[in-house]
Amino acid sequence: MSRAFRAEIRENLPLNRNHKLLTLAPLDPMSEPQPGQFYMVEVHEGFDPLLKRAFSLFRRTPQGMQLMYRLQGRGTAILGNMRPGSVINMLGPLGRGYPLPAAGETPIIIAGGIGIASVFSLIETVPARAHVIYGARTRDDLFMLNELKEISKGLSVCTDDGTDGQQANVLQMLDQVLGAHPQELADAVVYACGPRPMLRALSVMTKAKDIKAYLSLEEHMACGIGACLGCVVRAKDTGTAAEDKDRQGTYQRVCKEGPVFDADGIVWE
Amino acid sequence: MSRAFRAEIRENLPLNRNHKLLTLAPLDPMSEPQPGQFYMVEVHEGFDPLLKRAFSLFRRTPQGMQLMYRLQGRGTAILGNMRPGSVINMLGPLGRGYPLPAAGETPIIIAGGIGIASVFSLIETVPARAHVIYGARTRDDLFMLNELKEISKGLSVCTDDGTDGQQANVLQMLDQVLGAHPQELADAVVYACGPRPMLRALSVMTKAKDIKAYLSLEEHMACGIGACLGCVVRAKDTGTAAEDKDRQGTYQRVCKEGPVFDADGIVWE
Amino acid sequence: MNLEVSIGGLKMKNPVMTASGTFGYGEEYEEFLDLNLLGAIVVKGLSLQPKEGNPPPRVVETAAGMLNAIGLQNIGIERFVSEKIPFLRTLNTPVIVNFFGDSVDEYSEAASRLDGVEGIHALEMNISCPNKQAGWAAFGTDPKVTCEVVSAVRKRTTLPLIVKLSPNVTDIALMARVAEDSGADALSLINTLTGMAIDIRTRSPKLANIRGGLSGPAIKPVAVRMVYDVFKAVKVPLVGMGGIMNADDAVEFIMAGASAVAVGTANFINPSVAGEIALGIAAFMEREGIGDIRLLKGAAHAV
Amino acid sequence: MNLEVSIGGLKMKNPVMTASGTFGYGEEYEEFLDLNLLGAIVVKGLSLQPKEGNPPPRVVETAAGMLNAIGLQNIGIERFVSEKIPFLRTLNTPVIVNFFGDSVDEYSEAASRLDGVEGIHALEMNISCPNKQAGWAAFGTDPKVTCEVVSAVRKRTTLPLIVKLSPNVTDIALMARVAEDSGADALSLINTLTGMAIDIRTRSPKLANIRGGLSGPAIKPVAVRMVYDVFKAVKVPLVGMGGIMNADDAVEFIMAGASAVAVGTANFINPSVAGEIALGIAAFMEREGIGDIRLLKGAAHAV
Ligand SMILES: Cc1cc2nc3c(=O)[nH]c(=O)nc-3n(C[C@H](O)[C@H](O)[C@H](O)COP(=O)(O)OP(=O)(O)OC[C@H]3O[C@@H](n4cnc5c(N)ncnc54)[C@H](O)[C@@H]3O)c2cc1C
Ligand SMILES: Cc1cc2nc3c(=O)[nH]c(=O)nc-3n(C[C@H](O)[C@H](O)[C@H](O)COP(=O)(O)OP(=O)(O)OC[C@H]3O[C@@H](n4cnc5c(N)ncnc54)[C@H](O)[C@@H]3O)c2cc1C
Ligand SMILES: Cc1cc2nc3c(=O)[nH]c(=O)nc-3n(C[C@H](O)[C@H](O)[C@H](O)COP(=O)(O)O)c2cc1C
Ligand SMILES: Cc1cc2nc3c(=O)[nH]c(=O)nc-3n(C[C@H](O)[C@H](O)[C@H](O)COP(=O)(O)O)c2cc1C
Ligand code: FES
Ligand code: FES
Repeated sequence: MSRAFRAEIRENLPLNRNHKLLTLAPLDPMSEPQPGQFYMVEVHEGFDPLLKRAFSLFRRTPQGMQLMYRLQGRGTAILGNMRPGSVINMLGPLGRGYPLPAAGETPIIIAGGIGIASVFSLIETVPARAHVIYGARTRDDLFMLNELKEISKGLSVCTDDGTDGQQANVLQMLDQVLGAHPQELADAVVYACGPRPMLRALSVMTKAKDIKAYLSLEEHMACGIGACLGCVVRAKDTGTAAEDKDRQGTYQRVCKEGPVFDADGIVWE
Repeated sequence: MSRAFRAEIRENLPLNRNHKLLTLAPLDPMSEPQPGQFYMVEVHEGFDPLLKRAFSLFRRTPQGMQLMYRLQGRGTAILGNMRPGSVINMLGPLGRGYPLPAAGETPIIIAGGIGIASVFSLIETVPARAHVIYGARTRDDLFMLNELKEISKGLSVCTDDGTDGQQANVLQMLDQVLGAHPQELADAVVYACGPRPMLRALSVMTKAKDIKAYLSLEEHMACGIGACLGCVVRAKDTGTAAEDKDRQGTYQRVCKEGPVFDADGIVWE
Repeated sequence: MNLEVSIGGLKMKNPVMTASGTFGYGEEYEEFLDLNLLGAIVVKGLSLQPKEGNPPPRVVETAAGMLNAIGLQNIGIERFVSEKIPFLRTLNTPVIVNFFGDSVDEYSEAASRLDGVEGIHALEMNISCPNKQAGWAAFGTDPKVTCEVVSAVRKRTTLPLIVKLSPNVTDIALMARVAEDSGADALSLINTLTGMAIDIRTRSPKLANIRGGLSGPAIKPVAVRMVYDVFKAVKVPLVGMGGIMNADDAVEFIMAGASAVAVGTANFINPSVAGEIALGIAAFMEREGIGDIRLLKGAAHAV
Repeated sequence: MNLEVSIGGLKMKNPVMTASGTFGYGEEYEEFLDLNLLGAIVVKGLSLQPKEGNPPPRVVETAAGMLNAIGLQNIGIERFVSEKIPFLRTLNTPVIVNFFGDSVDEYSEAASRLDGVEGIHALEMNISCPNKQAGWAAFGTDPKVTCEVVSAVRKRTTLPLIVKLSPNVTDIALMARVAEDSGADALSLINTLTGMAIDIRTRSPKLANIRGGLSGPAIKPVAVRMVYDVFKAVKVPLVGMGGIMNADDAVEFIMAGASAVAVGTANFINPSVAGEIALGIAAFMEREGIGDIRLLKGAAHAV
């Protein structure tokens, strides 16, 4: 089955001034996605904008699937104006999602801002097992809090401006969570999606504490299917460890070997 | 008052499989248009398609104005998909419209196909005075026949396939009209808009019969306001007749000196 | 906040000019914007004698761009001076006359004819046009010819002389240095890329002239790159252009190294845009807390 | 209806190839189209040794186009032969290997290493890459260097040799003649136009490599013009590319003079497109009642 398919927009719901939730019904057979995988979505009528845009699977619904997106630039502005009934070309599910936690492991799942779009379905996959840490600039940028509470073991919320949860960042929250549950520390697995500085700091912290961590990265993409070599990050791939002289890593494709990488292998440049 | 304005789409009504009628309400002050003038209409979201498209004023309505258009290529396809409530950027009214017939003159107004969009408001301007000749490929491509009957002195319809009116072309119809009303021949003024071969043949015929004729021409346009020199046709402009050696004409801008030209002055290349 | 720039001796209240051939003789745009908002007006390219230009079709839309083969139609210097200058002199915006010839002599004569006309503040020399004496290859593609024609013109005018480079060359930095060494006070770039389009139904070129010049957003990356490369190569100020559609694009050219920018094809899409861009650059500086536009010039070279 | 074409001795069932660097090693697209629909598969450019390529960001979207600065990342000829050829040999579509080097010697050795590998049907030589020995100017921008490197490669391979021209030159017809005279069996054009983009918030180039190659619909008019000009200048068959998005675009290149076409950036927008274009060309010929694709070749020159 080809991962190229068309989908019809069912709903394009505003969540706040610059976030929307898109509900899509595939018109062609579609492969089952894994948490952390993503789609490439066409956003043009003419040839400008030209490239498809990458969006994580937010969640699977009985009718199809949902993407949650932030109005960022030209492509998402066009997507934001699309109405139910419109048909768009998509590719996916693409990339490698989050490796699921083993039976004895305790997932700590961290979302910064729109990063929630990537981890939500992972949280759903391990119901009532995950410690969820969710940070955003401000209260208005936090979505689905009720749902998150229901499906997680514990939800810790923080905002930069203190308008909801604690006035803290997700790293401070992670410290708290780990402090509050020391017995789980040994078996903790961190999963995270969010801005690059947050992920980078998380990788330093988890390495220092020797905690396994999987991070979902972003890079500009052209093809989304591993053909253009446009979306690389320097990381160590278990598959090519032999070439990995001096722990320098090699260029791995975010769209193929990623978007989820073992934090330990990422070489931040 | 600048001729740049925004207009809101009120209705975008399908007329048949490939023709639509667009009703627009200007959101900015708009100059009063003359029959035969046209507008430049923006049809993009990104930069592709890039250029505005030219459409004649079809008719003025109490709420605003109407354009009648044929689905031709990429720009009109995008326009065709626009919905009421959308706001588009426009320029106009542009160019020189039809010089109105003098009191004693008999207007013979000829439309080939979508050319009706250009002459309809002219017919309205001389109610019950014009002999209207309206030709199209087939019955389905004839629009507003009832309205035309009401506002003209006489309506002669022809189609290439004989599905409505006579199976004839507009030149043959003009011959008939002139034959049927010989007394008016001397004071006849022909106005026409339609495909280039039709206009060219009309110019030959009216010249041979020494009948005054005004033809509305089309050329590809970039600016619509006389700045780019992209839309020229070779013609004699009364204003620059001095330079007009050997009756060769000079390049005149369809968007500025036209779109309506004296048939006698056009040099068909 | 200081938006003033100086281009080879010409002072402008802000860096926004119009690109030759896209703004007529200025008057066409009067109803769409306050022409005094502009840093300078560059008029349609002029030659000694009026030129009729190419047969139609002359313009073709392409993806995010357009091809034009106007063929340098213009009313000639005499009519320009008598018919167009009087209006332009009512503005307090400097006027830059773009000109060309089909031989070195014609260039020189045109320059000397334009020199000293009141109401003309600078000259922009278009060297992308064909050289009659050299088998119609463009003046701006052979360093020797460029040197010859620019030097000849330099001798005949005391006005600030901007040489407008052709992008259809292997080494734009080399051509820029040649123009600078030959006496240019400033350089403008880029002119259009040579292109064409074919109508597959009629199986023939869409432009009557077969080839035309590609302009618009499609070419912006090429233009920005050339401004960036030329900025490293010469000392004279640069006027950047090619696909500028809004203030952000203009700022991009300035960061690449342009002292001023010219708005071209965008005038066709939105005839008020040149004024909006002048205001937009000021708004950008306001937002970013930049007091002087010159602080942005070449900023992308810092890294 | 005959769609078969021959490119410098390589027979193809139809004129549609993939453009190097946009189709991976072929296998990436297997799920999206029937690879046997294609006239030929051109793989990502290879060098003797694996190459790591440039740091990210490597791609930037531009108006109707994109810039890439992949930096020729590839797995090297050895791994290609051992890991990728086995899959490609299961197809009944010929495989063209695009290759490059950073010196004349590297080019020659790469060519000789590729010569005679079963499953490789032709070579495409990318001369748009920088020459270590000549201050990193591209091999394809100086006629002397082009002659030297193509002649050297010609001696080391008996496979059909396609030389891929750089568009960043003053006179593409001249470069084409040089490549032909140096032994090319066919020419492909165009490679990407050099461009760049600047992020005005960070005031720095968007690509880590600063400059990149512009591709996509934006460049089609330049590409069609170059194919048209080169068709007049040489006798060898041409492979046209640059912004082909659909069958109409492909036909446009054929009418300009291309014997075959390559689909590049379009593969990223629609990964099934190359097959659709092959079918679309046949549908066009059907509609227009053309029995042999060769009748369309250069049709736009008739006028
Ligand atoms: C694997 C992956 C998953 C993603 N999931 C989501 C999601 O679920 N929800 C969401 O809101 N966003 C997500 N993003 C980011 C999203 O792709 C960008 O916000 C979007 O491409 C912006 O497009 P634009 O045209 O609005 O912005 P513009 O800035 O106009 O885009 C210009 C170009 O830059 C690219 N670009 C811009 N920002 C990014 C970015 N952060 N990452 C990659 N490319 C970018 C665009 O794709 C486009 O090619 C994801 C990105 C990746 C790589
Ligand atoms: C003064 C004037 C008045 C017009 N009035 C009407 C009208 O009332 N109703 C109507 O349906 N059509 C009218 N046309 C024709 C209309 O402009 C074209 O059908 C339209 O531009 C096609 O755009 P497209 O993107 O759908 O086609 P495409 O073929 O994709 O357009 C490609 C390019 O060619 C140009 N183009 C294509 N056909 C024409 C044409 N016939 N004339 C000028 N440029 C063209 C487009 O503007 C665009 O720049 C008029 C044209 C002119 C010059
Ligand atoms: C219709 C048209 C006419 C032009 N005429 C001239 C001209 O007479 N002289 C000149 O130097 N450049 C001329 N140009 C080139 C522009 O001044 C400018 O260099 C080019 O279009 C790139 O800028 P843009 O992409 O913003 O349009 C013309 C461009 C267009 C589109
Ligand atoms: C991401 C990317 C990578 C490319 N890599 C190569 C390459 O390795 N070798 C080469 O000769 N051309 C390479 N090219 C150029 C293309 O093969 C082609 O010549 C160019 O993109 C123009 O065609 P298009 O507009 O259809 O993409 C690459 C282009 C892109 C976009
Ligand atoms: S986006 Fe093309 S390889 Fe990842
Ligand atoms: S369209 Fe620009 S002068 Fe007429």
